[in-house]
Amino acid sequence: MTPDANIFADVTSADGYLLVLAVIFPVIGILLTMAFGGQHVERIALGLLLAGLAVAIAILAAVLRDDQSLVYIVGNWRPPLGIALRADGVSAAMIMTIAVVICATGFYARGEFGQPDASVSTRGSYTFWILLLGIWSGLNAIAVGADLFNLYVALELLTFAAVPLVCLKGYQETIKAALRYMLFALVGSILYLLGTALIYGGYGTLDISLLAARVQPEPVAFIAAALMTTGLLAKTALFPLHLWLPPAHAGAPAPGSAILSALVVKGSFILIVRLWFDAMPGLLTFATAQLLATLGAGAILFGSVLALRQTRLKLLIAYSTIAQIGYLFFIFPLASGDSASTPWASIAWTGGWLQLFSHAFAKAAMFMAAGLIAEAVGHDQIPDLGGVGRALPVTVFAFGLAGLSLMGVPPSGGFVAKWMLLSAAVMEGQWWWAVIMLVGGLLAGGYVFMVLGKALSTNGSLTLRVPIPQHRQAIVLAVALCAVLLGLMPLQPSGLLMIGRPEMHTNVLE
Amino acid sequence: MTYDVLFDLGLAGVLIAIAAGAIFARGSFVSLVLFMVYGLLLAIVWVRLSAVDVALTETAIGGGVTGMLLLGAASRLRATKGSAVKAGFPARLAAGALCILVSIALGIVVYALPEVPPTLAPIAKENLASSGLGNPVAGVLFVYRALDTLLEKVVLLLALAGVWSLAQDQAWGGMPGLRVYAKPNSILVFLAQVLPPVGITVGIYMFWAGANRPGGAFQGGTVLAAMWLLVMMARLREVPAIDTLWVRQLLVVGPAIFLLIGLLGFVFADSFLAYPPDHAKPLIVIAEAALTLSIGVTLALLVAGPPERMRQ
Amino acid sequence: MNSATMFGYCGAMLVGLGLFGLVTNPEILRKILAFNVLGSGVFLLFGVIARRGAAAGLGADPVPQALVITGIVVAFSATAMAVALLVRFNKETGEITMSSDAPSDSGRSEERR
Amino acid sequence: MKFAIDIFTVVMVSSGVVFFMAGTVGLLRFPDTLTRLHALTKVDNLGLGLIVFGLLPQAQGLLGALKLLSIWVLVQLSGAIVSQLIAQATQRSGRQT
Amino acid sequence: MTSFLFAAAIFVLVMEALGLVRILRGPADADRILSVQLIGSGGVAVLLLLSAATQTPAIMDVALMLALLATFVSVAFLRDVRHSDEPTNT
Repeated sequence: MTPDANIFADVTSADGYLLVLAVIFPVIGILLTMAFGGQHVERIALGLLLAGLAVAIAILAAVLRDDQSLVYIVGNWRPPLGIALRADGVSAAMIMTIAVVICATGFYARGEFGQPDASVSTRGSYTFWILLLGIWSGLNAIAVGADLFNLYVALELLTFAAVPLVCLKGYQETIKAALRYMLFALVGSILYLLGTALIYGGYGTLDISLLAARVQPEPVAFIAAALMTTGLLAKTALFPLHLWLPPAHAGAPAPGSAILSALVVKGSFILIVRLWFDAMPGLLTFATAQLLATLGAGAILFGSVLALRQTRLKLLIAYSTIAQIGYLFFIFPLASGDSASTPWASIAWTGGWLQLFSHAFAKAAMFMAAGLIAEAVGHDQIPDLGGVGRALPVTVFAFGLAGLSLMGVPPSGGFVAKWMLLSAAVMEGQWWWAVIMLVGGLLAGGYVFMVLGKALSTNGSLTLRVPIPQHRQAIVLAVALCAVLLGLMPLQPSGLLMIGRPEMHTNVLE
Repeated sequence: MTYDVLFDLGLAGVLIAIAAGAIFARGSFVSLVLFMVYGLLLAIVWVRLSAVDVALTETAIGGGVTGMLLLGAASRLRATKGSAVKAGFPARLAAGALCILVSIALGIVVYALPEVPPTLAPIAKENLASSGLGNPVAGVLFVYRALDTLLEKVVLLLALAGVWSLAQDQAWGGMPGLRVYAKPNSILVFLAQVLPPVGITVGIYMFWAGANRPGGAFQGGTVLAAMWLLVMMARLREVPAIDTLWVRQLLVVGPAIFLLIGLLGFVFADSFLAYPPDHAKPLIVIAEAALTLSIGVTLALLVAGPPERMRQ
Repeated sequence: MNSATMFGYCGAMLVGLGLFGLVTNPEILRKILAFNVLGSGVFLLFGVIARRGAAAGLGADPVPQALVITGIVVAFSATAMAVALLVRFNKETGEITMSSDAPSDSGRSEERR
Repeated sequence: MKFAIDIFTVVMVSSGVVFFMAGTVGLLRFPDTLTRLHALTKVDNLGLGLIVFGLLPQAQGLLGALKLLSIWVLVQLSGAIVSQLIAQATQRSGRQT
Repeated sequence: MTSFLFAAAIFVLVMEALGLVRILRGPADADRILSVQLIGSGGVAVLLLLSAATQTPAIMDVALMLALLATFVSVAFLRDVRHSDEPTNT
């Protein structure tokens, strides 16, 4: 046995089985739907949605109660031979976010993919629900994965469910968008897998915490990390590998767009963080971190400026996703390196994750709002949206609330997140990132108000083609409120997000 | 230099040449033909790397079914709009430089791999007895890393759902558009009658042998898929509509049984995907048998493509 | 240099070749084919690592072998999905390449329902 | 005995390999598709046949020998298919070279 | 004996490499398919020789699989050549 095998004496936690359930529940849904055809698909999916939400709550409760990571050793085969599942505080928060967004989208999607006639299977509803469950399973597997190859399979689960979602409408542009997405995703996954191969060759294990003890700063590790990061960046659509995102996210049906933009791109981001912070903690050099953040800065400026130039609402939101992803990458220079031992690193860490969660809620709300608007007025051309605010007040209000979070205006999760990142940047002497964040906030304000200004203007004569039921608008509002509620977090390192990372836990601000 | 090293050297050279040919060839057909040959030689490389299990998989999937899939696609594509515009020379040069850089970096890694290679072979072998299996690769797939295998089956099903989702709405639930012969000629019908019994025997043998020797559910399932496709192409059997009940159930039976056995592990072996010590081997064999069927049906339907016409 | 290391260099070259084809060839079918070459290079590196890990009477480390088998199946599913997308794309547009222009925002797809 | 068997294998495999060479040369040098096809048939039938025959004594057990033979039969079958295909294709495209 | 079998395998491999020329030169698709058939048979031969040379009976299964799948793929060719019987010189 290797000497370090006992450092992380992993044993299955009492509630560890919850992690298996989080991954397996959606799988059960997929199998049932496949076996019994499309007639029951909606009922099966909705039932599992609620079950999955309960599992997510249980995981969060267990992690908070125990104040330590949940671990599950699958099949009682401990790493390096077997596979472990682990949920630290970040994973638990992630699983909870995923569950809330997926459930909200699921109930929202009943309007589009529900089955009024329960005796026929239709293409749209059948595939939508299967893909939704597939994405959920993949995301949960990524959140709890602790083995690089297991994470690869999870990533593929996510991709294979996400790509068809893009072209569910079957229009020519959406097929093209899906094909482009697929090609990017193919390269992304295979580069990740290549890195995995090299890591196994160098260190003989793929378990993240075993790797943390074994990885040395040497060519094998650097080259593997570079390849994996490049591949994952392509999947995360970080500038300049973002080309596939706008048409894909704008072309999907509204609930699909919500899931893709809010959650799916984050899946590969989580892997990048796991790689640099957990598997190879010693390898993140100053230059690498600066490079990642520079790309993030590019994404913020480029995405925001392009968002300002869009005339279609869904494309605007999609470009805003590119920009908002950029913020996430400030976590690399601000929570690592020389400053890793300072309290500001914990602040940046918390801020980065809060940005991820609040953007997930905000963006899901925005795409769902855009979907309702498009359904009601028959298009999503921004110049022709005058007066929609009076016709759909709740929806437009939800859109505005979500917009607050993107701009970073209080009270919103986006504000807290960006404030934390900003102050960490200033306090660590990396003020240039603070400047970018301020500019990005202003630009976000520009495109959000561009939409709101038009929607609230009174000089439009707008007739709704279809009435939008109140309960669908309520779902959108509820999701937007989640983004706002995150803003009630104290401006401190979050205890939850520090669970499972002892090196940061000690540094909580007094 | 001994003969075996000489052989390996020649093999690697030919392999690179074929790959380069497939990438750089002008015509798509030449490229596809070279790709088939490439898969074939790759199988020999795997044999030389003492990875017979992988060689079997590569032969079945890499050479066989993937080739089939690409050929089918090539014959359905029609270019009605302008021909391909190649990237400009500077762009190609930059891409070439980048790719060479990647190759060199990988070469460095290969050169710098640890003197004493890390390996899990000893502990994989040591623990194999508890499962009753004799093939260590099957041990990794179904015992140590069974979760990967289970999720990968779900990936296959999702891919199929994705392929199906590309159907036109009016063809939903109908028959996949596998291209069949308008008028099957005698030799094809003859082949479709003679080959499947052989193929099915081989497929079952692969799965059965897999417990103790190279082989297993993947390899067996792929052979079954190939045989089924052959029968459908010769029109001895119709392509089934995708909402046919037996098709749906065959697709799911493998993953479902595997998952069920996994869940039983919670009760009888105190862990998900753990097997009770005395019943490990029969349980694994049952799971593999069901998976062989499901993989066969899934792969064949993936090749057959999205539904295109309703049942007559 | 032993055989395993030599196949390692071979895999490294295959990765470069596949990547080049994937990036530069405008035809989508050829891109998919190049992806398969790239994938085989990656798998080959796994194979080399497995071969180097021969121990305990086994000709190769079984763990990477199993990973490759899983990987081959996943790569096949990816190919199948990409091919299905390509065939549909071709049916809709009559094109076999994808122009690299930035996505247009002219499509008022929402109006078409 | 072992020696005699080895001699047998060497002779048979060598002759098989010679047929492989003849077939390849034919494939490269013959002027049109049909004659090339003819050369190829030699490889499938005799080249592989002789190699299989030569390896039979080296096979382990009855199952091994049976496998060897069925492999040969299978290759014959695919050879026949290809021949059929070539014949049809060349007929239709007007016996081009 | 082992050396002889490896030498024979090398020889067949060289023949296969030569057969590649026909794939590149064509001129008709039919010629290319002939070449694939040659290389397929050669591959089977090489595997059988390797199986005997390294005393690994399992390699024979690979050859069996190859022979089976080669037949299957040749049918795929048959299907497609029927639809494109003009020679493609490129």
